[in-house]
Amino acid sequence: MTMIEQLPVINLLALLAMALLVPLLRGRSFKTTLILGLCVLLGVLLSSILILYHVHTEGAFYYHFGGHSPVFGIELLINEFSALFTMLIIALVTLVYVYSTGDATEGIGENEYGRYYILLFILLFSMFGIIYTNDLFNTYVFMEILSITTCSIISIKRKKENYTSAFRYVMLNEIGSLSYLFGVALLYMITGYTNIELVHGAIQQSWPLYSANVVTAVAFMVVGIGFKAAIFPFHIWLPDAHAAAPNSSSAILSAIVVKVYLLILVKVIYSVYGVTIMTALNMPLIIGLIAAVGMVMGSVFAIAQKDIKRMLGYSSVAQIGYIVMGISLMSVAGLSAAFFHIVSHGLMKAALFLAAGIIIYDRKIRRVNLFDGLGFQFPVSMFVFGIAALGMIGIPITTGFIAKFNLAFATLDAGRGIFIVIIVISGLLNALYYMPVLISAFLRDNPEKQRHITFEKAPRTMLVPVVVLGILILALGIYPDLIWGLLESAVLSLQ
Amino acid sequence: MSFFQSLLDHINYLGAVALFVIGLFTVVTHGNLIKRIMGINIMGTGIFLFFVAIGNVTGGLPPIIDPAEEGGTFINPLPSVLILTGIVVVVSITVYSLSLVVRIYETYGTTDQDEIAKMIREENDND
Amino acid sequence: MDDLIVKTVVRIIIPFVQLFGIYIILHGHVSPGGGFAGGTLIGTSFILYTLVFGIGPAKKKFSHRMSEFAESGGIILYLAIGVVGMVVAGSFLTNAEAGFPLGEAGSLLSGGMIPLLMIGIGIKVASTMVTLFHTLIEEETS
Amino acid sequence: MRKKLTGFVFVALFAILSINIMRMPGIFDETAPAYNEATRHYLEQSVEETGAVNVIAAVLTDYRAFDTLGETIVLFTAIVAVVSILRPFAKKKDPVGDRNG
Repeated sequence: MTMIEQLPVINLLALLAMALLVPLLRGRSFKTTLILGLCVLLGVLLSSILILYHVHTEGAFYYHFGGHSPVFGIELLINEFSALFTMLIIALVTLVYVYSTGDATEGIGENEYGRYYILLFILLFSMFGIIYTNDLFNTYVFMEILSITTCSIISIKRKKENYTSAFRYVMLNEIGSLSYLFGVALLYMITGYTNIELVHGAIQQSWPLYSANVVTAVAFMVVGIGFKAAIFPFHIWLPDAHAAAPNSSSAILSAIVVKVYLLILVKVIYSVYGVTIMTALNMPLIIGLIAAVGMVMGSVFAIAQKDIKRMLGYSSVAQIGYIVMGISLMSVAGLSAAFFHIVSHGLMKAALFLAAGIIIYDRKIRRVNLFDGLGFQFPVSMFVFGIAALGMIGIPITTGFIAKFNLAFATLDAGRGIFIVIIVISGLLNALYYMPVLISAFLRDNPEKQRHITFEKAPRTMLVPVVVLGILILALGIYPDLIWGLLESAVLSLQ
Repeated sequence: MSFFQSLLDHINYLGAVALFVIGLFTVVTHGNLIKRIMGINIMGTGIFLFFVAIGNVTGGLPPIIDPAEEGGTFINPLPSVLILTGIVVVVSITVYSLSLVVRIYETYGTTDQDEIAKMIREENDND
Repeated sequence: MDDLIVKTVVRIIIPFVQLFGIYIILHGHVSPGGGFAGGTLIGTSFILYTLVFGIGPAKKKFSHRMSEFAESGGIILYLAIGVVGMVVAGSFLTNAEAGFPLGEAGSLLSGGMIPLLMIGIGIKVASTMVTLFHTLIEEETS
Repeated sequence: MRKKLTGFVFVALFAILSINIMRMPGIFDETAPAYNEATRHYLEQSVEETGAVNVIAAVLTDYRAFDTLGETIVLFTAIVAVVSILRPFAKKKDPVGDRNG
């Protein structure tokens, strides 16, 4: 076992050790905990890049726990797919972490800071575990850690509606997890394995014999992950949950945690069942319809929202519909379009939430119609908010346009041209609720009738990540080949 | 005759699925928060019964292998291990949601969801 | 609940409950039971003590500081054993190749790292139950 | 009326599930599909490989020890979550400088 192959577990241990260290660092000032946390995050980012480079050159490798063979032990599979997405997640979380030093602790009690960062590091640990592991039951355990940490981040602020939205989130999330576990049980019944590749191998021959098991398992797993990833009919908890959470954590929840569940959906559909079984059960059409309905209805609900964070929550539901549409096309082009949209939506949604967070942090306003003339008082954050909003609509030079463009092409190749109409409609609906915010922010004048630009006085640690996100959105929009090659190889490594 | 025989064979699974559906019904339809937590526990128990029923071997002994004597049929140990993990998960989810109910009761004075929804609607109207 | 009979009976049986819990944890790899079951037993004995003698004296028996230490202690013990396996035998959580003495099967000192992990789990489960119970109880009184 | 409707939906769900369950393999002996070489390995080799007589303890803490690590972390998260909700303010008894919660 060379040193590089130990890195994934070292990543997991580093994140876990940091989470355990925070309560023990109680004596020293809080600054040292923050700086130590940043070092751990940068270290994990560096090692993720190293793993990605190693996997890109030497190919995927396995990590068997306890030296046992995968038949009766647990193993991690580090291929292009898992290396790439762990690197992207840690990069985005580091950006949001730098932002959160200023804002996450707003609205939380004096001695809460430590608890927020314990939960943040355990959240990261479970996301890494979900993407690395090659075992279905292990994914369930990490999913549970992810849902408990997400719920407690949502309910950490001492506000009334936090508790009710967190409670509804726990209930629906639990239904999702237990349905996923029911699917795993059904697969275990006919194969005897919980290892993803072994289950895949065993199912290929035996599924006509036990078709009842496979059909029920597919249904329960897709519905279970649908609950957790807030795919349209099961999204009820998302807007309240993301509105209640602190600003920086709603960025993490909306931009990253929801995507991790979609990555599980991709792993389940492509690695566990495989394209042949899914097309035989004509699941792609069903998932495609669910996605199409989600794309349209998500945007329709977003239009009616008054609170800016709930509006962003509903727009997340619509964008998840795009990604699920890409996944349902069962083609390399479709999946790489879905992966590109995962990355671009992650950047855009994080930028939107962080930019809105600066305004909420400073002005304590959340109503959409009170955004008049803020462009002059918050030029930097409103400008980045504008770029990200244009990206969501799909204006050419942003990464959103590239994502929608590729998705449209992929639907054409897959022979489902009519979904392009849905993509266009959804794009227009996005414009319907993002444009008013931009117009009122830049064109109408604010209560103080201020026309000259005065820079907002938000701390630099909050402004720098927002600007970096804005630059990334434009960079990926103009030159998408930056990560397109990596995404393609990630898709091929899944087959 | 063969239908009753297969019914008898599948009775464990049917019981597990019945528990799962009853738990789902309780979570979805009941307004009282505590009843919903109980529904989640019933669902969890249903799935764990299903898992253990998979590993059952008729006439199988618990897998404590005495190195002296050979042979003996044992049940499949893996589902029981997965259940040990699953039970702890459902316990921690229940504790978390109970502490949420304590806080909700403290702020709203009731654990009935419809009354809470009414209170929230009143607050939204006047602010 | 300050009834004298209950107090004396509880004061007598709690040590035996805890002893039985420790027995279950230590014999986890030889007889049914193990870290989870034994930890629950010990946790219940503390909860029984809190119920009968109230939260004040119970806090002295199982103070906030000690519960904090027990929680992270359980996990740190678990991770330490895993890292030993990683350093010695190259993969996380290895048992036999990592030099843990397997001993003679069936005896108390057999099983390499398994009893150590069971003790780690036992501490964790016991301290979790007690801390959660104290948090819920404290909530009413504060 | 709504109650009857949802009741009917769940009865229908149970009917569909039980029909599917009846078509699933109901074999409870060594020939069951779930009783494969992994189970045989656990039952036969686990005593030599791990030295533990109780196979479930061997599987729990040796073959699938990573699951149990995830388990202890679920417990740790549950404590942090409950404490973050129910112990909001620094208690008089606790040291006031308790900044890390």
